[in-house]
Amino acid sequence: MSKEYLLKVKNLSCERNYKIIFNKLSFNLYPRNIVFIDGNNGSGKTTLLLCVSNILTYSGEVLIKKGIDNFGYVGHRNGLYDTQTVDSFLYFWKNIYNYKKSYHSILEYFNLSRFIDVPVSSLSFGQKKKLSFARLIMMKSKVWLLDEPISGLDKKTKKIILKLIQEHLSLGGGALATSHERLSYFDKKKVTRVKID
Amino acid sequence: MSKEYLLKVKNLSCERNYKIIFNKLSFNLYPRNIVFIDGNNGSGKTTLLLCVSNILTYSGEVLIKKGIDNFGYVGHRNGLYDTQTVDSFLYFWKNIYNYKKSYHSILEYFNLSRFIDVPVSSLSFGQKKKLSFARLIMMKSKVWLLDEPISGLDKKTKKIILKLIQEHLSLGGGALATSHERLSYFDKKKVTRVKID
Amino acid sequence: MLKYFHKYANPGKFLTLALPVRKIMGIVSIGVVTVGLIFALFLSPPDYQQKETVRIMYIHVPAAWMSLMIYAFIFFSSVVFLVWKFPLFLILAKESVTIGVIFTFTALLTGSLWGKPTWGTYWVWDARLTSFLVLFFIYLGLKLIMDSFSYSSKGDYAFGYLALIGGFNLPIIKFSVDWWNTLHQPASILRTGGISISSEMLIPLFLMAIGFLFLFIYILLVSVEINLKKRKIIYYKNKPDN
Amino acid sequence: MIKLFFLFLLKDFKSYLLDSNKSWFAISFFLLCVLIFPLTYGSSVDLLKKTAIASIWICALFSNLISLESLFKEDYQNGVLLQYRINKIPFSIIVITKCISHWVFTGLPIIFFSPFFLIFLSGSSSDALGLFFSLLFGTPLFSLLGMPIAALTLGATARGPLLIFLSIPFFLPIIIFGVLGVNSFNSGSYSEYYLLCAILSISIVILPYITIKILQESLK
Amino acid sequence: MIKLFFLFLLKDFKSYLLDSNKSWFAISFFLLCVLIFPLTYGSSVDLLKKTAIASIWICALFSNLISLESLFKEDYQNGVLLQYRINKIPFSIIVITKCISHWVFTGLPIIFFSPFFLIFLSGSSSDALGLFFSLLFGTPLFSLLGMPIAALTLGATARGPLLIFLSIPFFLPIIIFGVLGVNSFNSGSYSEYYLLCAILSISIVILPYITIKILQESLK
Ligand code: HEM
Ligand SMILES: Nc1ncnc2c1ncn2[C@@H]1O[C@H](COP(=O)(O)OP(=O)(O)OP(=O)(O)O)[C@@H](O)[C@H]1O
Ligand SMILES: Nc1ncnc2c1ncn2[C@@H]1O[C@H](COP(=O)(O)OP(=O)(O)OP(=O)(O)O)[C@@H](O)[C@H]1O
Ligand SMILES: [Mg+2]
Ligand SMILES: [Mg+2]
Repeated sequence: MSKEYLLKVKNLSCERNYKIIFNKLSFNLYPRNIVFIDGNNGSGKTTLLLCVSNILTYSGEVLIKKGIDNFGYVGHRNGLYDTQTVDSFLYFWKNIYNYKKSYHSILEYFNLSRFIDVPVSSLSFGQKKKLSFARLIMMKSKVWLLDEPISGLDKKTKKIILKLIQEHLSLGGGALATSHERLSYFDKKKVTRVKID
Repeated sequence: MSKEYLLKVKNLSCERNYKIIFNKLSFNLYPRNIVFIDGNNGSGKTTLLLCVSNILTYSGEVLIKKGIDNFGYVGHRNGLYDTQTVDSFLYFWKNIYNYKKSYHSILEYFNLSRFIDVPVSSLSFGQKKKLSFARLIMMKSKVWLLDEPISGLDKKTKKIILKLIQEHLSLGGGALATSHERLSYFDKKKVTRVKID
Repeated sequence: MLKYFHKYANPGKFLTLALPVRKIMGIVSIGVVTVGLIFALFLSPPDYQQKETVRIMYIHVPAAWMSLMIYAFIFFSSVVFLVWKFPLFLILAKESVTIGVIFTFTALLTGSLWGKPTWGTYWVWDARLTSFLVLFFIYLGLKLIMDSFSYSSKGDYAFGYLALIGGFNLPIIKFSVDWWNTLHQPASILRTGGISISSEMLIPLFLMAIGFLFLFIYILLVSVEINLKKRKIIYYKNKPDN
Repeated sequence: MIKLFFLFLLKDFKSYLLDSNKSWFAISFFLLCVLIFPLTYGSSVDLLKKTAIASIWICALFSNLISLESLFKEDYQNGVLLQYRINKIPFSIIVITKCISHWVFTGLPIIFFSPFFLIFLSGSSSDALGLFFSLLFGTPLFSLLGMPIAALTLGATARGPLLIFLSIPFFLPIIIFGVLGVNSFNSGSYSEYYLLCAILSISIVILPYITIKILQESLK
Repeated sequence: MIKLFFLFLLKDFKSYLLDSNKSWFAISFFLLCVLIFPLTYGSSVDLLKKTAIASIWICALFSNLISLESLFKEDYQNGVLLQYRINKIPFSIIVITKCISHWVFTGLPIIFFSPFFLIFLSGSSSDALGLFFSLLFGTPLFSLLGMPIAALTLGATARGPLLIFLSIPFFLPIIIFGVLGVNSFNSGSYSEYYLLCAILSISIVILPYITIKILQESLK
């Protein structure tokens, strides 16, 4: 078991603007498992995700399983062009990720089909977030980095997202998630909690 | 009682991009009371707040108590300049709102004192949100419009914010809030629920 | 080697090491510049062509050399910072900028004052002068970018990379006189074919150059010391209170 | 209200002076221009002399055009404009202070430095007074005309191309009358100045009002 | 990898052609310039003739300067750049396609239209070939040099002015050598062209690489 980790974080420390954000964190992410990162506002959850994806410089080790060469990400900034329409947004990323199927079923799934010709700037907050999940689905990455995936979503959508993550896990993927809401949805055995203070 | 409303909304309908978002909403906001706007993503909660503050064109009536000539607002877009430091941000709004006291106690309250010289762009999501609440406090408006006030905040901060709203209500103010999280904090008798679908 | 480097790239170590150097440089530089000035203004002969105006040379040439040298120093410090991330080198580079601006301005000013009697004009747009003016602007740009990222380490990298990109200008300045026929004098001292200038002029010139160099080192060390001490204050202020 | 006005003016001024290098903008751009013209025209003094006024006007136009883009953009994007609106801070104050500070930091430095640049470029100061007056009437017009255009571009999907072509016809007459005005100033004919003045006074009355309306619309 | 390259190129081209005003920007700016020069220089044909080349170069410089600001800004602000990085989409592709599309929509139209403008301004086409070559070597340099500077200033206070101030020193030599090159082209001396070529070839190798590094740094 210990050999087939997706992600192995050992003694990770990070400094931003000459301030130490966290010190010597260690945890592993195994397939079919999810790691919850817990901590107060400003404790460094987002920073941790950025360290794992090698955007910030850190000290310590982040080992990624061979063959995994990208991460899926959903965060506060959605990565949407305001002037793009939903359709052209999805079409662009579909091509980038080489997603073969049609994305209309995804839109259906998120209840966004009506908005296919609407520019992103006229979507509501939750709808934008759903769009960035649509991109995540098309990407088919093994490891998902989710920065407060369900904040600002309604109950139904929350459930959809949690089911989505569950499915992703059941297919052998893993996820690193932060959230201020209780996520009691997942099997306790599959959950690792990491506390930052 | 019926005469001393802060806000009286009657048959409010709103159209955006030639689509009707909601139709004939009516509710009253009394002092010391809070109105919760409930609805799924994209149902028009944010739109309703914008109608009430007369930014969008609407049909129907929005009556505001005489003497109330401004609203406090906290929403998804924080209204912060990325390059401003926390100090200069607070100083600017303090002057605009003619807030006489020092804002250092507010910073203390939100546990942000350490960040006084930090530019807003290097704050975490929650810290930015707290800053926009700091502005709200300085404004001393009777009516608060809160668009998902506690999403993305940690437990302790959520409590602080709820207490803040409670205090505001107990001083005779009123609030219009949207949220996807349960807000069972308030006295049931003081809460009006408005459902949009 | 790198380990040794690491030891002295440590700001604290650097300060203790630099203190005696700073004190010596302070005294020596003032002495050398004074002697150099006496030589340059009174003891050296006037040029047979340019008469007394040649004395501008003793300011102009060392100042021009210094501005090129300081930029080279900034360039290499920035590279070291970008590659190995030693913060000390960033501080060294940043503190050199203001001194560089002053030397560059001096060289520009004396050069154009000298140009009037010798070339008949204050300014021409030839390769040497233009590229040197560009150097001046790059210095100013470095100065500007230092203030444009308040309290953020992002600015450090912006500074480093700008210094890196600006480095292309140095060889252009240096070799502009060889590659194009410009009005400006080609190199007569720092060149491959050996020195071609009389020793009576060479001595004060070198005295001034060495004096300027020491002066630069002195000012740099002082400002680095101030910077490090200020940084410590900020560091303690920002330390998370447990 | 008046207090608020001065507050915003102060804030805009401060944001030009302290927070940022905005105040350098006009000057640095001007420096660039003034360098570029002699650089590219070579050492032909004659040429420089003749083109000096036009060059200065072109610089004025460009530095205005460039700084216009960011006039309301940041406030709009980060939600500050929305905040003002909900807080019922009158947009008139915001628009007027923005206009004034924009002019003070792009137009005024240009006006102030233009005589020096004129001398630097052309070597004579005979046109300095004419240039001064033409810029004095022309640059506020740039700021005033630019404002509604800048407000229009906020959140535009494809309004852009239209927009630039819209702004050209507005800016061109100013620059033409400005340059013509200088040329005929020494011969004692001021008709271009009167015209600029007339446009200016109409603009001062109408354009801020239109800008306010456009800004309110942009938040919808 | 190659597929991704063409995808991004296509996307950038599309974003220039369809979504926004970007593609019109350079041309319309150019148009504005070319209109302004004859208008401001009055009817002096002689003057126009002599300044034609320099004017065209100045326009090229300005339209490049102006379009630089938006080069990486949107991607940076809305988080798309972060998304690319986390998805491990190579920044080399993004930078190179951005550079190519920037040049195709600012440099290329200028090169293409410059002979017409030259004839329009100076009435003769004798310098057209020289101008063509000098712009051919010079405008890619504008794009290449502008890229790292645009990336450097992401997240800076008062980015626009800073950007312009920082690009001045790097753009100056290009415009000087460009104009000098045209002037000496007909006399058979090509030294400026060789120099531009040399700088260009070095830049093509080094600058995209530096830009990638800077962009990665900007996300920190
Ligand atoms: C504003 C105008 C001028 C500028 C920007 C300028 C710039 C420079 C620079 C950068 C150097 C150092 C070059 C090197 O180390 O290879 C230098 C050296 C020198 N300059 Fe100038 N200069 C100017 C005007 C003049 C004038 C008018 C004269 C005298 C006719 C002059 C004479 C010299 C001499 C003799 C050297 C030393 C060259 C050597 O021996 O290596 N310069 N100048
Ligand atoms: N871009 C940045 N540059 C420098 N420091 C930053 C930056 N972003 C955040 N920080 C600092 O790093 C610390 C951790 O920030 P981070 O965004 O990781 O917090 P977080 O745990 O995600 O909080 P939240 O729950 O509010 O999102 C904070 O103290 C913040 O001030
Ligand atoms: N700027 C806009 N222009 C046009 N239509 C818009 C605009 N913003 C939102 N809409 C549309 O109006 C409807 C309501 O949006 P609104 O933002 O009010 O939803 P919401 O209830 O706040 O949702 P959420 O919980 O996701 O924030 C949505 O269907 C959306 O597509
Ligand atoms: Mg976070
Ligand atoms: Mg909403």
